[in-house]
Amino acid sequence: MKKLGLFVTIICGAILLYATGEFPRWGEVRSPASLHVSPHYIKYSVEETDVPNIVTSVLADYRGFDTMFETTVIFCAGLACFLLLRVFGRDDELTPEEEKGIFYRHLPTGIVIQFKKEDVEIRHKDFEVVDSKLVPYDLIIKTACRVLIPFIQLFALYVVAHGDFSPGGGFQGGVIFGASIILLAIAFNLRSAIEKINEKLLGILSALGVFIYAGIGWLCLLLGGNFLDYGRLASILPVDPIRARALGMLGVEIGVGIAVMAVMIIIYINIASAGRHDEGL
Amino acid sequence: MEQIYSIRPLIAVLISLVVVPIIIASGNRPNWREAWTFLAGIIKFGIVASMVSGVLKGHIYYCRLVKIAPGLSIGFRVDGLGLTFALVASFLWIVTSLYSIGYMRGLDEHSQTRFFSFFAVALSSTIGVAFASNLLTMYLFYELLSLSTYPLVTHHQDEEAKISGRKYLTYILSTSIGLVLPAMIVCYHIAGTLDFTHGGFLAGKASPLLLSILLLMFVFGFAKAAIMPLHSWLPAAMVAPTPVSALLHAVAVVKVGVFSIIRIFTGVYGVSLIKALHMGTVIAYICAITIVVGSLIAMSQDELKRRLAFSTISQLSYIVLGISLLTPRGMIGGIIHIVMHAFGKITLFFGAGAIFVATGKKYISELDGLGKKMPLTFLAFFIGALSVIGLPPTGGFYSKWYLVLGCVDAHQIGLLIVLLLSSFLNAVYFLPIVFRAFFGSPSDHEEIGVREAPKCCVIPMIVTSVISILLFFYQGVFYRLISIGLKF
Amino acid sequence: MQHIFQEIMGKYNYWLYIVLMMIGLYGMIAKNNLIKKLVGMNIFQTAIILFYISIGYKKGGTLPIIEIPHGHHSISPAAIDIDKYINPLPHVLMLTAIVVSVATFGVAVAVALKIYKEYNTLEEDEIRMRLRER
Amino acid sequence: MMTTDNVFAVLLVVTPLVCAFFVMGLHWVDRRWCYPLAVIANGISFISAVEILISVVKHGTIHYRLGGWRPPIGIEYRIDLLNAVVLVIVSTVALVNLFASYNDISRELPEKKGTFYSLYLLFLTGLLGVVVTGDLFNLYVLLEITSLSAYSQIALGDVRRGPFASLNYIFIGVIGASFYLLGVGYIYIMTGSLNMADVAHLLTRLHYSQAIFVAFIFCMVGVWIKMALFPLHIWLPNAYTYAPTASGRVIAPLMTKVMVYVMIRLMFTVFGITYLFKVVHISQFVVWLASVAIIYGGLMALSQNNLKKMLTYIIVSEIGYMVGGAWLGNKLGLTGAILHIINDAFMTFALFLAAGNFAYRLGELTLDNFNDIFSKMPWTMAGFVVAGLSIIGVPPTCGFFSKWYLLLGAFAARQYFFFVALILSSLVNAILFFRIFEKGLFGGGGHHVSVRGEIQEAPVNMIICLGLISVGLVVLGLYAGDIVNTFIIPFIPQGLG
Repeated sequence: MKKLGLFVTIICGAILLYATGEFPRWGEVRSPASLHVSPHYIKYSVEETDVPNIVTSVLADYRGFDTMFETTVIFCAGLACFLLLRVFGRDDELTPEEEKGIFYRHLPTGIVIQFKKEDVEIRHKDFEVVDSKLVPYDLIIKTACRVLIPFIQLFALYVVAHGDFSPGGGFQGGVIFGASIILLAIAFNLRSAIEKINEKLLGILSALGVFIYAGIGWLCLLLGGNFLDYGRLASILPVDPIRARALGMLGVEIGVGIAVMAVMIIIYINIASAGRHDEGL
Repeated sequence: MEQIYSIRPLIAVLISLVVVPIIIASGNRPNWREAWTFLAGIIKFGIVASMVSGVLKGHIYYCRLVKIAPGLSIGFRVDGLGLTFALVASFLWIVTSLYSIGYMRGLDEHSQTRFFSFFAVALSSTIGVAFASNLLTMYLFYELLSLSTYPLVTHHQDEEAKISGRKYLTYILSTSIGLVLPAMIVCYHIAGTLDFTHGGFLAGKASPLLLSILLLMFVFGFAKAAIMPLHSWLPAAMVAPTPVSALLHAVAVVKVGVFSIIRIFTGVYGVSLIKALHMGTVIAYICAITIVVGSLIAMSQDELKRRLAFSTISQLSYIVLGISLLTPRGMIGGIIHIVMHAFGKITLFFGAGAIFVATGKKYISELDGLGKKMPLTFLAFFIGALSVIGLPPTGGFYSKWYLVLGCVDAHQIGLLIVLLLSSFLNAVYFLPIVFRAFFGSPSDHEEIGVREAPKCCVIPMIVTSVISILLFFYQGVFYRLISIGLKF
Repeated sequence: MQHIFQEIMGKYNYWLYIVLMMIGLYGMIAKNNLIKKLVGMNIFQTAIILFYISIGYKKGGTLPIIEIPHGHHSISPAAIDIDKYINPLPHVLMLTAIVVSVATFGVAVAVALKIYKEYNTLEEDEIRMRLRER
Repeated sequence: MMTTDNVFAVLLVVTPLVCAFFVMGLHWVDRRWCYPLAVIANGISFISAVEILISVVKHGTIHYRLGGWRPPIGIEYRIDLLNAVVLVIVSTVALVNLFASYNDISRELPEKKGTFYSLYLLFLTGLLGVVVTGDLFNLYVLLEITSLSAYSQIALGDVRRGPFASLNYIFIGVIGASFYLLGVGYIYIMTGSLNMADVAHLLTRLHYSQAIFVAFIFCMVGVWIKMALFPLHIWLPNAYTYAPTASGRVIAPLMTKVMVYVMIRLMFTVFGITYLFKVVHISQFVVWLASVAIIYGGLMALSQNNLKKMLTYIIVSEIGYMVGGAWLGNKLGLTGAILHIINDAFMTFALFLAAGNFAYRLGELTLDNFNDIFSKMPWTMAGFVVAGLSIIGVPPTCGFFSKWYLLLGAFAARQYFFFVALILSSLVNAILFFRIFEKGLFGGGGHHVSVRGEIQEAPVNMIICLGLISVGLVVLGLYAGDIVNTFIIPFIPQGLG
């Protein structure tokens, strides 16, 4: 296998390098790539879409259709992780910790207690059963995260909203927001993260996010334009077609943001807990 | 010589297909089932017969179903040759269905419904081959026949049936896919059409070598004609119930093979082209070998049906030999032998089946003295034997006579001798059977109560034997049909 | 020689990325541990992404966000100098490609987890052995 | 200009997409609605596919400019006869399979139904999108959607082998997709465009560029990996064998066919025949490869003892048919290849449907379980026989006619090896299937005594689907001539020998 791999890679590399001879030099201003289609974007982005961030305008408008499917890819990944990993109910085999004894967490303090004797059973609202790995309890990290997370989320919103004028957009914002929740899950524990934003909500959000995108496309269709032709939104928005494009983009960016956020969390919670949705890492 | 558009050929082919679902539906009510079979058979024969007068007037009925590409279509075309074959096949189907009722019920075989349905399918594919207007259609029905006969051959579903069924398919399918299909493709590629035309469509289209190779591919590719060395499926297929052997391996299947070769000769290549290729003699001699060897092997067989099988092999080669003589009388003799041999051989098979039903005996050595108990059966058997040997007053004489004349015309003395020799051999391996039956001393452990087989078995036998006598006197219609078909 | 050297220097980006790609590809084919294969996969895809990005670069170009002069609300196409902004298209394409590779990676890890649950190992040869013996 | 844009072109793809999201949502609200919604979505895309086909036949190529941007700037849908036909095939097969697979899914994945249907719809969306798009990069994205959903569906299959097969598929699939992406990248560097038509126009100047040659090679290899052409097929048998019944039935027939479509599209629309047969001289090589694939697939199929595995190897050899036909470089060959895309999609689908029915009753699909199956499951077996005959290429089933054109093409192109390979594979298939028919007809050793009593015919809906398709095989065969004249001949590019 190794030999074969080496052989294949060398052949491929050789072929690829052989062809670079004809490429324009790096940073060549007059390369075909920068002369054929891209000039149109650079020149007319502002005029046609009123969005100075060309990447955003190309992403969400000129090639918006690609982006819709790109979001779908993400959605698909979340779906797949759920389908593959999620196990409903407790699965039979116990983790070593569980065999050692039974863990209880005291909710107000978050301290985890372990009982060596099996027969002990605490029925009290302040205690919950911890059915898997013991999570090290660290006050500093928790406190730090408690402070950080709101700002992270605020920043995420900014990145989504301001994607037209500065680097950023739905994906980036969504990922940041998702990261904030994941941080919560890591610093505290997965269960409390899931309490904040539960599986059902995530599932619906992920679908909703992409649906916002496709829905705006449909709206344009219904308003008599082509699919994703945001200009048509002008007839229901109090703005001119050009501005309407910008707003349409903002809309889809928000959709993308929601979807990406939800999917990131879905993937994390399913992979981190192997689909059991218990303590997690 | 006018072309008449008519759906009669189509109906003639489809009628027995249409009846299949009804047969299956009425599976649990045997009488209805057989009634349907008869109805279909009679309608089929009626339609086929209704075209005789027209064809005798020189008309040609045609009917194109679908057009696949220029020069490539699925359609039917009724000319003298096809009609001759169709007449025989469709008539014998009626007789055989009567016989098989007697046989299957007499032995109360299992899954008779399947038997009758596939029988019907086999018949439509036979007629399909007879009426095919081009090579593609012929190939289509040829394959359909191979597939639909497989469940019939393996009817008993035991180990022996399994093995012979395997052999049957191996020979038939591998030759048709491996030889005929490529040859057909090449034909279409070089000629741009596959429609049978008098005088053929290949003349001057390719180098003689290629054409000769293609011809051989066709001749051996239609392995149902059982030309040696591709013959050994035929004895194997004799495990089938006797009605199957009777109709399919004396009439339908094998004759389909021969008929396809005839079409190749007359419709694809044309006599003149084959003459030019000097392939006639080659094939004639291959057949001659088959004839002699077949007869010799037949003599050594003790099981009655196997002996019949090998005699079939040699008789089939008579037909091909007749065609490949390429002289008018030879060709007519060959083609008319389809008719004569059909009636003769089916009588023999009916006889064998009747003996089996009545006594359960398969081997010739057991037949001593049975003639007194089952006179009708053996009388019919005798007549059938005469016809196959080719002695007057039976139709077989007529066809052999023409074959001999054909040899003379073609100045093929060697073949002439072969024919005479093999007729003698036929006599040698058929007459002793009858002789044993009538004059042989019954074997010591004497069965009591051996009587004629059920009526359903005897009547068809008598019918066919009578017809093969009548054919000696009234064969004119076939003669005229064939000569119209061959345009002599 | 000189020429070749300049040639390479002029396009060293492509060379680097192709080499990187091949490293990833080799990892995918030759490694025995499934996770290592996954890492190889990521390297491979990332290298392709870098390759694309480097297509878009222009000497002296800045990132493709049009600077609208202060006071104005918009800017006329004529006033925009194409060479000033790098080619945005590869960036867009690669945003998609990144997402795709992330998604693929996610699914792959999920599948790997399933495999681990079943066999308690991620060494390919061991898994194949288990499969053979059953 | 707006008026020419045909709404169905976008409905086709977007309906299943949007419904996928709804199904996902409904999974959390009320699962009973998931299945009907999926069926409706699939039905709508089927109808629009048919509409598109009709209007393409009537008025020629359809354009749809997404976002209303003109082609090189925005993404464009460009639908000519070839896509239209493939679209109809894809949506039909998916729809029928959806009807057939109700029982399987409720049995195999009870509490994940909704999400599964959502995934199924995404798979459908991906396939349709791949076929319909006229943009090289958009094709890549949709290809990835298709693959992702395929990977995860396969991983849901056989607990022991499914995930492993799926992971191998992921690795190889990613390599394939990345090769294609690289190829596109090279094209982009040299031309600066991603729109197929535009690229095709620009390439005419660049015929003799090494970079374009490399791009061509990488696109082709990528596609071949995805479609599992002979040396690159390793992933296919396991992946398709251990997929869940419901998914395998649709992935196996469609994935490969769609990839073959992509290959033909790239070859004849993007690079053009002059480039294929005048400039680069690899057609000879590819045809040989295809012939080897045909024979290899057949032989491997012979050596299998599991029905599904056998079928997957048959697919490998069928791919050889289509690739070889496309690369023969003459009208007949290409006609045969395209006709075979249509026929083979339905043939393999019928076979897998039958296999699904067997699996539903027999469980294990080892060939010994087929003893005396004719009497147990007559209808399923009847359908299976028709499909088998069609694969063998017995007239009047459709398999015969595509093989006919391929053979003609091979002979016309003097590719005798390919010719022989085709004939041989017919013989091998004959052996393959009659082996099973024989087992079915004869009791045999009776290894399956324990269950034999309980086996009965598969559920009605599965039977109906199978019957529908197997009748369709004969109908397709009888109308092969019309299909060729209406749908295929007009597509064949001019100047092809």
